[in-house]
Amino acid sequence: MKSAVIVFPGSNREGDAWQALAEVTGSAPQLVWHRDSELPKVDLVVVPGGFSYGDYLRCGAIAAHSPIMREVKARAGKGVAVLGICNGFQILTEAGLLPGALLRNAALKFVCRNVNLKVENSQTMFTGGYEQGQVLSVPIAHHDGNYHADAATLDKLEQSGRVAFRYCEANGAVTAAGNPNGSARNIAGIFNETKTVLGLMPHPENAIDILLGSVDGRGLFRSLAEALS
Amino acid sequence: MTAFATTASITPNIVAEHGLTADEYQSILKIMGRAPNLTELGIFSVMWSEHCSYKSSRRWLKRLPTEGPVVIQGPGENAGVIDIGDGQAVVFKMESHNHPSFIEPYQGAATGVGGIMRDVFTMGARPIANLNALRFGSPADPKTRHLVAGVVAGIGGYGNCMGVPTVGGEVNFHPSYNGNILVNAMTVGLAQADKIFYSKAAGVGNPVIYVGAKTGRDGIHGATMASAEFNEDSEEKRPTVQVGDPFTEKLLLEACLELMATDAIVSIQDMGAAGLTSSSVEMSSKGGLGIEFDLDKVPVRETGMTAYEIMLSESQERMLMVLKPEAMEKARAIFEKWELDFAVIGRLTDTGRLVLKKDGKVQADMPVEPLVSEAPVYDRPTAATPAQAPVAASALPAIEPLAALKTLLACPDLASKRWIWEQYDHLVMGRTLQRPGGDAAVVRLPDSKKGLAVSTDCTPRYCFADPKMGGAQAVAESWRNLTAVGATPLALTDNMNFGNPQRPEIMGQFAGCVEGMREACLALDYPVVSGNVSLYNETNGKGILPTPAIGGVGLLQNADHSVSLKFKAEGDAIILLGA
Amino acid sequence: MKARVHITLKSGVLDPQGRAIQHALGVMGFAGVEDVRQGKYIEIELKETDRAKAKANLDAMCQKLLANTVIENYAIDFAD
Amino acid sequence: MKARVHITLKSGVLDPQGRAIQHALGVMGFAGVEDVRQGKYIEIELKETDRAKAKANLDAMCQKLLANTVIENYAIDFAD
Ligand SMILES: Nc1ncnc2c1ncn2[C@@H]1O[C@H](COP(=O)(O)OP(=O)(O)O)[C@@H](O)[C@H]1O
Repeated sequence: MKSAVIVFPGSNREGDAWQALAEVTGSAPQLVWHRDSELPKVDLVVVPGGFSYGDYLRCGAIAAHSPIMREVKARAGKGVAVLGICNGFQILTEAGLLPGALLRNAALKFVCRNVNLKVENSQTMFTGGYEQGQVLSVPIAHHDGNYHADAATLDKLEQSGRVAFRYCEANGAVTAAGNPNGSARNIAGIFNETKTVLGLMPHPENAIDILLGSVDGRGLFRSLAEALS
Repeated sequence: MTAFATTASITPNIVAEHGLTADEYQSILKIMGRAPNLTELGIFSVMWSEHCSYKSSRRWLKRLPTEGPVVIQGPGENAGVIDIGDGQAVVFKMESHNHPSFIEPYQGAATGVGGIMRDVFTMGARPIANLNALRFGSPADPKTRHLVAGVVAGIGGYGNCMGVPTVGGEVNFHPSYNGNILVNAMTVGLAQADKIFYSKAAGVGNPVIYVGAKTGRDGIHGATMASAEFNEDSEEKRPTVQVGDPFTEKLLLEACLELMATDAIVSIQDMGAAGLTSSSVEMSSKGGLGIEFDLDKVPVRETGMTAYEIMLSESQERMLMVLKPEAMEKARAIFEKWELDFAVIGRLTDTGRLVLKKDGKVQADMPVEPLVSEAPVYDRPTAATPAQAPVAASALPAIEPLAALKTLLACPDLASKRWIWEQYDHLVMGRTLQRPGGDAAVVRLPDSKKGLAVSTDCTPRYCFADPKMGGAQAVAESWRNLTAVGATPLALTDNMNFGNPQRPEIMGQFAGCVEGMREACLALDYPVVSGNVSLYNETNGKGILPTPAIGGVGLLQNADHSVSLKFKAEGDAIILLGA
Repeated sequence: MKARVHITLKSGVLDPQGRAIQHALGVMGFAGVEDVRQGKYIEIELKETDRAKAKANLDAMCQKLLANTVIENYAIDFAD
Repeated sequence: MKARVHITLKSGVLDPQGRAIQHALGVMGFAGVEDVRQGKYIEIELKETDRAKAKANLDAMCQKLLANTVIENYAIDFAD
């Protein structure tokens, strides 16, 4: 599997994503600077976490309009897999590749800790390595991860298996107590219609080493490597 | 010859407003051989402020042990540097932003974090961990809540955006900090031992370059403010506080590290408190050279800025560099790539003088060396802290143990600080082996088994009761916290926060803490490689508890073997060690 | 020409910041605060001197960047 | 009664957001944008019916909470 990680001014988890991809899939991704309008021929594009353009105006808004994103959109249109993590998820919604928006966390504070995630659809190239309903422990680190979409959009996402992950409690119960940021229906990650684009707030790339707290993020990268090789 | 700019004559009032004494002004007259103009006076006032000159503390700081086999660079540069083997070096320092954080907690704390990170990456290191040491007033004081919220949000706001994990810190509450909170921030960076960058300028004729953000009228009185005691109306005066832009700093970090990977830089210095003044004087004095600026070339974001304002501005996210002339275009390309301002604003001279030109006039012309070497040094009187009468255990009322435990657990100093560190991204970079909440945090080094343990420590009430014991205890606690996670302590940085040094009892606390720190450092082979002093933490004549915050760094050869404090399994034996 | 853009959350979109302000005002003893909504206010200085052209331009800026029309409304007016 | 509060940065205070927006507009091809400053806009619904009293109350709210008067100015007006 060949992959690329986009670097915007202000990206800061591109190294983490690089590390996870290299370590879990065995092939190191290419880092692509945002001003390069050429995207290399790859099977997967990762839009990493960080504070692109300082997250000024709205998180991800300015990055969504950068030249490289035109190229990413074009590739996504051709079915190339795109993964947006945290700020990357925000950028993908701002760019219109995924529906909805990410608002300020309900408690208004930045929150960094491990959360429990329930795998809602294990039948995709991103999640094939997980069991349906499996509960993962993965860190979050964001200020604006409160997923919002109107009721009709949310219904549509749910009916078409486009909810990838939900925040839950350790036993898998999807409750308000398990929701760290106020996201609608506890949604932590969603797919596009063809399930070739995934955006999620949690950081699977920071859950690949048991000494750092969890290896539950490896499954996502392994799934991709298997599906795309 | 260019005309010389004169300004309104300097009155005793103006001298006093610049925080200079009549004696200090007499020295200035002697050095200059004439009356200074306002710009020149401003430059003296900054360089001779407590913050830049350490005039009250220098005599005592010399007592601290600063040498050892691992020390590559001790105090005196932007940050301390130690050798951790394999060609790697660790660069670290702690710095205070107390007064600005009291006036505007979010921006004050944020720019404090920004400043200390610049100190570390200026030396060629990539920051890999941030810590802090915070003291607030009584939790019952309504203002405390506002200050805590703002400071914590500001530290997170800046550090999170920079993508540097904030992995540890400490927080105390005590009424003595009601009007003088302490915000001490520490950054630890990793560099190649043979690629450390210093501030000493060299090469007559070499261009001096300004990079980063534009200069505005931010915090023009900041450096003098940081050295002046608070009184009732300082809140009213509301000096322009600096606003931080972590996004620009992130670009500056990446651009500087990219340039440092080439062979372009002769010397580099960040513009911290007292901005262009202290950076240029420091660079040129260390190199024994002069420097000449064309201030019309300085990138500004406001119109009509005077030489005085440009020299004293504390706008953030700026750097001054001396480049090899042949590397200019390479450097310019890098800064353009990162969309940062890049301007040649002057050159090095052999005159030993700082000469500032603007609007076709010479705005200042003064010798560099005396700005540093003739800065006042005071041997202020000290009064020893009287020994406390021992408290006999029998004299204390009997307490029900469970109730006592509950009281302790509910005490704000001991209660969990999870709600604070969860607002900091402590995981970015993906190498945080021991998260906040333990004795020390541990971060793994990239592509290596090695790891660093880091911690900040001080117990101000011990220092208040017995400065010498308290100073020694803070160092010992730091050492213990590092060893407790499995690290070998290597060196420390400190942040000496005290009241008004002109009061003998405060100076006595300072001297006592230093002596205690010295003894502990010598006993433990634990040298001080950098530090910062913040004095005049007083409101209406009442000082804070003496607070010498210690930031310790230790090394683990195999960080995967670091240990945490939690009990791991039922049935495990519990062993109590030590005295 | 100086334009002013107000960006507000659509009704129906939860406003955690507004709610937090309302709550804080209550705690601070300000009574009778029935609702608070927080939005953005952007001042834009334009070279354009033709108001109609400026308006069309600003509309495009709002649609494309300044507002996220999934969750926000915007309004444009001129200062002079 | 509905009040509107505009909170803007004092002149001379760095506005990183405004700068980033201006820059982004330029990159996106919007020409002639000479300056952008970003502020906050807060709508407050009050029970109070007396305008003078409401104004005094809002002044206090701005001073104590809504604006950071070290770096921000505020302006209050009424929607109806
Ligand atoms: N301001 C802070 N920022 C980050 N971590 C903090 C902060 N304050 C306390 N902590 C963390 O909380 C834990 C307990 O702190 P402290 O009570 O000072 O520990 P100890 O006294 O055992 O050294 C430590 O891991 C420390 O790093």
